[in-house]
Amino acid sequence: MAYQIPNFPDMEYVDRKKRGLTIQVYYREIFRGVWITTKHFFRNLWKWLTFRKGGVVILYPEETRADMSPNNRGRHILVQRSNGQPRCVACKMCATICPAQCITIEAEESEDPKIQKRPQVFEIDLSHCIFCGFCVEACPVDAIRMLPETSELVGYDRFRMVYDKEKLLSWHPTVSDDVVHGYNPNA
Amino acid sequence: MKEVTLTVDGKKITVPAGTLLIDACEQNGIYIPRFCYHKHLFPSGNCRMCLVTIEKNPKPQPSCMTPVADGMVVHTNTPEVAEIRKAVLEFILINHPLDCPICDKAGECMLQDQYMEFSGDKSRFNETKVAKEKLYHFGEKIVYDAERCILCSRCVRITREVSKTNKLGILERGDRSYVALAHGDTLDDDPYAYCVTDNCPVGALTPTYFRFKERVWYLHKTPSVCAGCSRGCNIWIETKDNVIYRVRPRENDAVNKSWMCDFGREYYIYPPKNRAAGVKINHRAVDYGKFVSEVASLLKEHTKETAFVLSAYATNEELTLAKQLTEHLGIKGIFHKKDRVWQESTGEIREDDILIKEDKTPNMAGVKNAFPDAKDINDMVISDFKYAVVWGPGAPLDKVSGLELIVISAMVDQVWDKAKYNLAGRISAEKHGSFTNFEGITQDFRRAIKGENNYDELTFFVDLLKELGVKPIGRTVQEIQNAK
Amino acid sequence: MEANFLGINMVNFWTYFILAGGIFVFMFMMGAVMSWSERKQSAVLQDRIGANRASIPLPFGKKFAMWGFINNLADAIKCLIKEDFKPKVYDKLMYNLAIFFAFIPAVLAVAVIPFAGIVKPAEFFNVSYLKWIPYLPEYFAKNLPDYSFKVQVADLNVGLLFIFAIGGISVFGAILAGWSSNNKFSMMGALRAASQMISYEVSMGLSLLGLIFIFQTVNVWDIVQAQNELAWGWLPKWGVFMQPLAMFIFLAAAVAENKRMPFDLPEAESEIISGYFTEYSGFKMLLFMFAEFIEIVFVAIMLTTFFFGGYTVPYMAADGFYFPWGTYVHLSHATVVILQLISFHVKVFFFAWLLQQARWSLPRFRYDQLMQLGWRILLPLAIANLIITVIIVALGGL
Amino acid sequence: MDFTDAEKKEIAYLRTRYPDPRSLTLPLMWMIQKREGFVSNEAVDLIAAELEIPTIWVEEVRSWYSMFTEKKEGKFVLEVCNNISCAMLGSQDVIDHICEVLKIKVGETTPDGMFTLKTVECLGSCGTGPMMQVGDRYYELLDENKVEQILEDLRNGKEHEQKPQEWPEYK
Repeated sequence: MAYQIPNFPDMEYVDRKKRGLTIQVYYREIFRGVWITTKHFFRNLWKWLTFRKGGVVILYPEETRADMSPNNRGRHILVQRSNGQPRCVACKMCATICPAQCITIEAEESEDPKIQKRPQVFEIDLSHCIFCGFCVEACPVDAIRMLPETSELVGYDRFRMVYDKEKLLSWHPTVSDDVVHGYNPNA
Repeated sequence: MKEVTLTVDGKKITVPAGTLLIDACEQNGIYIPRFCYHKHLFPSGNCRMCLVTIEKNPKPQPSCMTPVADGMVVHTNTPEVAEIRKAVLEFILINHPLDCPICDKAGECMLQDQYMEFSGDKSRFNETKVAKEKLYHFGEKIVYDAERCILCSRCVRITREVSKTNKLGILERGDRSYVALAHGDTLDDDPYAYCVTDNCPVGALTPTYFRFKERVWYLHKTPSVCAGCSRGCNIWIETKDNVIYRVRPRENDAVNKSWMCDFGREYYIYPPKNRAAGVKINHRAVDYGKFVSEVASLLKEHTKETAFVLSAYATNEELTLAKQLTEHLGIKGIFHKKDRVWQESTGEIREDDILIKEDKTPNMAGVKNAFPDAKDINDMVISDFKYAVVWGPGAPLDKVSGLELIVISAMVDQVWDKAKYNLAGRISAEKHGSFTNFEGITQDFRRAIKGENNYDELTFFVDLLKELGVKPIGRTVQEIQNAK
Repeated sequence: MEANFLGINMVNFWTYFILAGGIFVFMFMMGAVMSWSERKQSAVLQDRIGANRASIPLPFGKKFAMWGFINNLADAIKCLIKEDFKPKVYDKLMYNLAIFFAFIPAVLAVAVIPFAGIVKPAEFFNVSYLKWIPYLPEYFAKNLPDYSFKVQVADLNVGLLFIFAIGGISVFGAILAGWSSNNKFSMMGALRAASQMISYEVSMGLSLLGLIFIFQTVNVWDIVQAQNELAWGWLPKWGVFMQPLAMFIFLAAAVAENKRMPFDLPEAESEIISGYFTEYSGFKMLLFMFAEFIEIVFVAIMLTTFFFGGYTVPYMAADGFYFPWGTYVHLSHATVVILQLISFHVKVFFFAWLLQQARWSLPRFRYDQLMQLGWRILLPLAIANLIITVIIVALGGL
Repeated sequence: MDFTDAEKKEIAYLRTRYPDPRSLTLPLMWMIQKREGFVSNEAVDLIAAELEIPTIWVEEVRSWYSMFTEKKEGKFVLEVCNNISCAMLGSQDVIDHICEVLKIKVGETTPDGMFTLKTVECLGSCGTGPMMQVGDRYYELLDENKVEQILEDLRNGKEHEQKPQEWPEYK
């Protein structure tokens, strides 16, 4: 039962339904709640007792998810030029779009005047990363990609979760198409 | 002055005769896109972006070259004009490389902005772009990228009209043209060289101090006033994470138009090594509150024997409080000094008829306004005094050497080392306030970066006055300005 | 063995020494079991697996994990060796004293609870299936043929009041812990704990008053004995049948007294971190947690003792079953005692399980709801229940 | 380097003809170009000093006009038209062939200083393309053999025989 307040057309009062004694003493609802969990308890217990698995969760290191999509993307890599240098031109588009602000780039002048700009420092703090993939989308030169590895991204310290340029360049593609050509601004 | 009335987009506007159409429109709220036209430069009319249609004119006219005429009927937002702008942008972008990601101008690029606003079309150009020199050093200060250059000639006109060094020119012709210096020349000895990078509409000219350092959209702009000389150029200090990345002139027709000198910029960009830090008594760090109470009691006891040496780096608000302090205590020996003088060895310009003034301090006029009776420190008779409050750097050592010194300064110098009481002050980028330039124009500025391990002189004077039991005129810049 | 030593009956001394020690160890074991079941039971009812990692390595690549029970051991070791963080400024005496105030009442109150009926050792060992025990049968048959004792540490005449008196102390634990920690969250938790425990103690006491009227005693042993009698010839006079409403009131109040879900406002994690023991760490925090688990068991024991006949088995007397339809089944003394012990433990385990089940099923009350329930529902109901009981008892019923 | 006395006289006379000394840039540059064959940076400095104008203004003029050259060129400057008519008639083949014969690229000079190859825009001889200009003379209707012959003749100082124009017959 709601009614308008005369001077405030946007506001309305709502009269909550009065709770009767059965609700107020809580016992009925408590037993209903406990009944649901108890059903689960005995069902799962019976499964355990008959040497089956009584939980829907997985035993992580021994089991991994069977329903992990092949499209899943986790760890970042920097794509290399054929000379092993990163393809990245340190434009900071990824750092700009990153909603978690986990990418740190410092640029420097490249020896090759055609490339001009290259990253001196390229760090991704994977403990901040939310794996949204915006950096991959934002990259104008396809320099950053994500591999379908997620489950192994663990570290004992926070600073070990910061992946630097060397670590990000550790991916060595076997398909020659993936070793990409230099960025040609005139193309 | 004679005034003319004309119609722009159905709106009747009245401007002085002789005004350029592009200015007349901008003054009345109609922005006409442009690349080569600059308010403070002679129009050149080569980019064609500002073409508008004028009735009874067979062809569209460049509004930057057309003076207004009575009864002119101008259209700036017809489909025809939109088509012209699209076509001009398409032509400019034929050879302009699409390397916005690595271009330092991206984010504040006129070409980028106007392409997004007026065209947005896909390029129809399938051929190879003309490749030119990508890295061409105009000396140590500036790097030129010929590919990005759209040959608006703004930089050429700046060297010809503003700095009058005539260093830049456009060589070759057609699609091979590029901006260049005369053989064997550099822009390093041009004191206004960085102005060409500010006013380059694209990323062709970039200053080496800012090249690849930071993207412009991360920078936070603070309006400030240059403290390099008594001209008081209006500037933007652009910072990120408490670091000054770039300094650019702020437009002010009365003071500096759109320009500033390179020394002013370097004054902010390369932080001085001899910055003072901390609060000390007898060269030992002490608590700030203890310092204030000790200085207050010392001044109270030795009022007659104390010389008060003012700083020409002080803001007007600090000087107001200093005046209140000296009047309250009755200090008679008040002196002003030149905190910084021209030093030939650094290659600094002594004075020119463009912007740079001989007085290298920002607020000498303010000091003289606040303390009309103050004498020059060189006229000081040492034997009259036992104590001296020395505010700011650059006091002559022989004048203060025998005294017990209280030094409030942002810079370490010999006087600082000799002092018994030291308080590290702030430079103008680290505080709010106002300066009065040599023409008597008072200009406010805002704090751009936080001072670390140093103390605002304004707060120090407020605390000192409170310690002496006086209600200060105001505790903030705003309060003091309102109280005046 | 001398029967007397310095005027002390040494037989009694050793009996009660062993009994008290056994019950003490029993409570501690139950605490461990509860902290295990807290993990494992919640996991099973939430379709999870629960603790199963901590293990003792065995030869041939096997691991001894005991369905997560080793986790308790790992927890204890970890809590013992980890750093003991303390607040920078705190009341050292009260801070340390608070642990004992929280921990001791839970263990102490069990002293008046009977775990089984009267045991006559001489007769007890005189059964065929206990013949294998060496020495003891001969010893008791020869030296103490008439000796008997109650499986109860202290048979106090005011047992019920003792429980309330001891239970009242536990509020000091929370208050002192919260106050001495010098922490806003701890203080909040302590204040919540104090007001909650005192509010619910009223209802708890009133709910048991009905039983006192019916059984005409505050002696716990007598209350349990009285519950083994039959009403109308067939119904055991269990508290739950005599005072069904009081049972529910007592259950709610006892859980609130225990500061457990759904009444765990004093340590509501999302609001006040960990309540009054926020600033405790290491083994001190472990003791707080342990006290809480032991209190669960104690609540279960109280429910069993006052409302579900304690150790008694329906229709079973000291020499066998007397069913209402006239059948008599003879049982030896040892069997009776063992059945009583089993009966007690089954009931306690069931209620402990039920309390855990409720803890993992129910959401937390809001604080105003908590107070409303305590003062405006449970208290009037308890009083009404008491008045009706008094009238019925006065009219000669039951 | 300096102007000769005769040139100085000439300059004094030219100054009277132009009110703005900047206008003398072209005549002075011609003077140098005629004498030296190219306008070096040194010459640019000389002109700028003589006229008291910034050096870059003189340099702009030098780079604008393709007749002025910065470096010393060969004795014969082969200016091959590369505009649309000639290009459609095969001027690129001619240029490639010259490059092959002389072993130079466009814009370069042979090591013996005889030939410089340049490409230029339309010289107004579109009907008889591909064509090139050497000095003041046009060589038209070029093909690979003819180019070789011309280069041989030029190297030997022999006047190349230009055959009478043979217009294709139209029906």
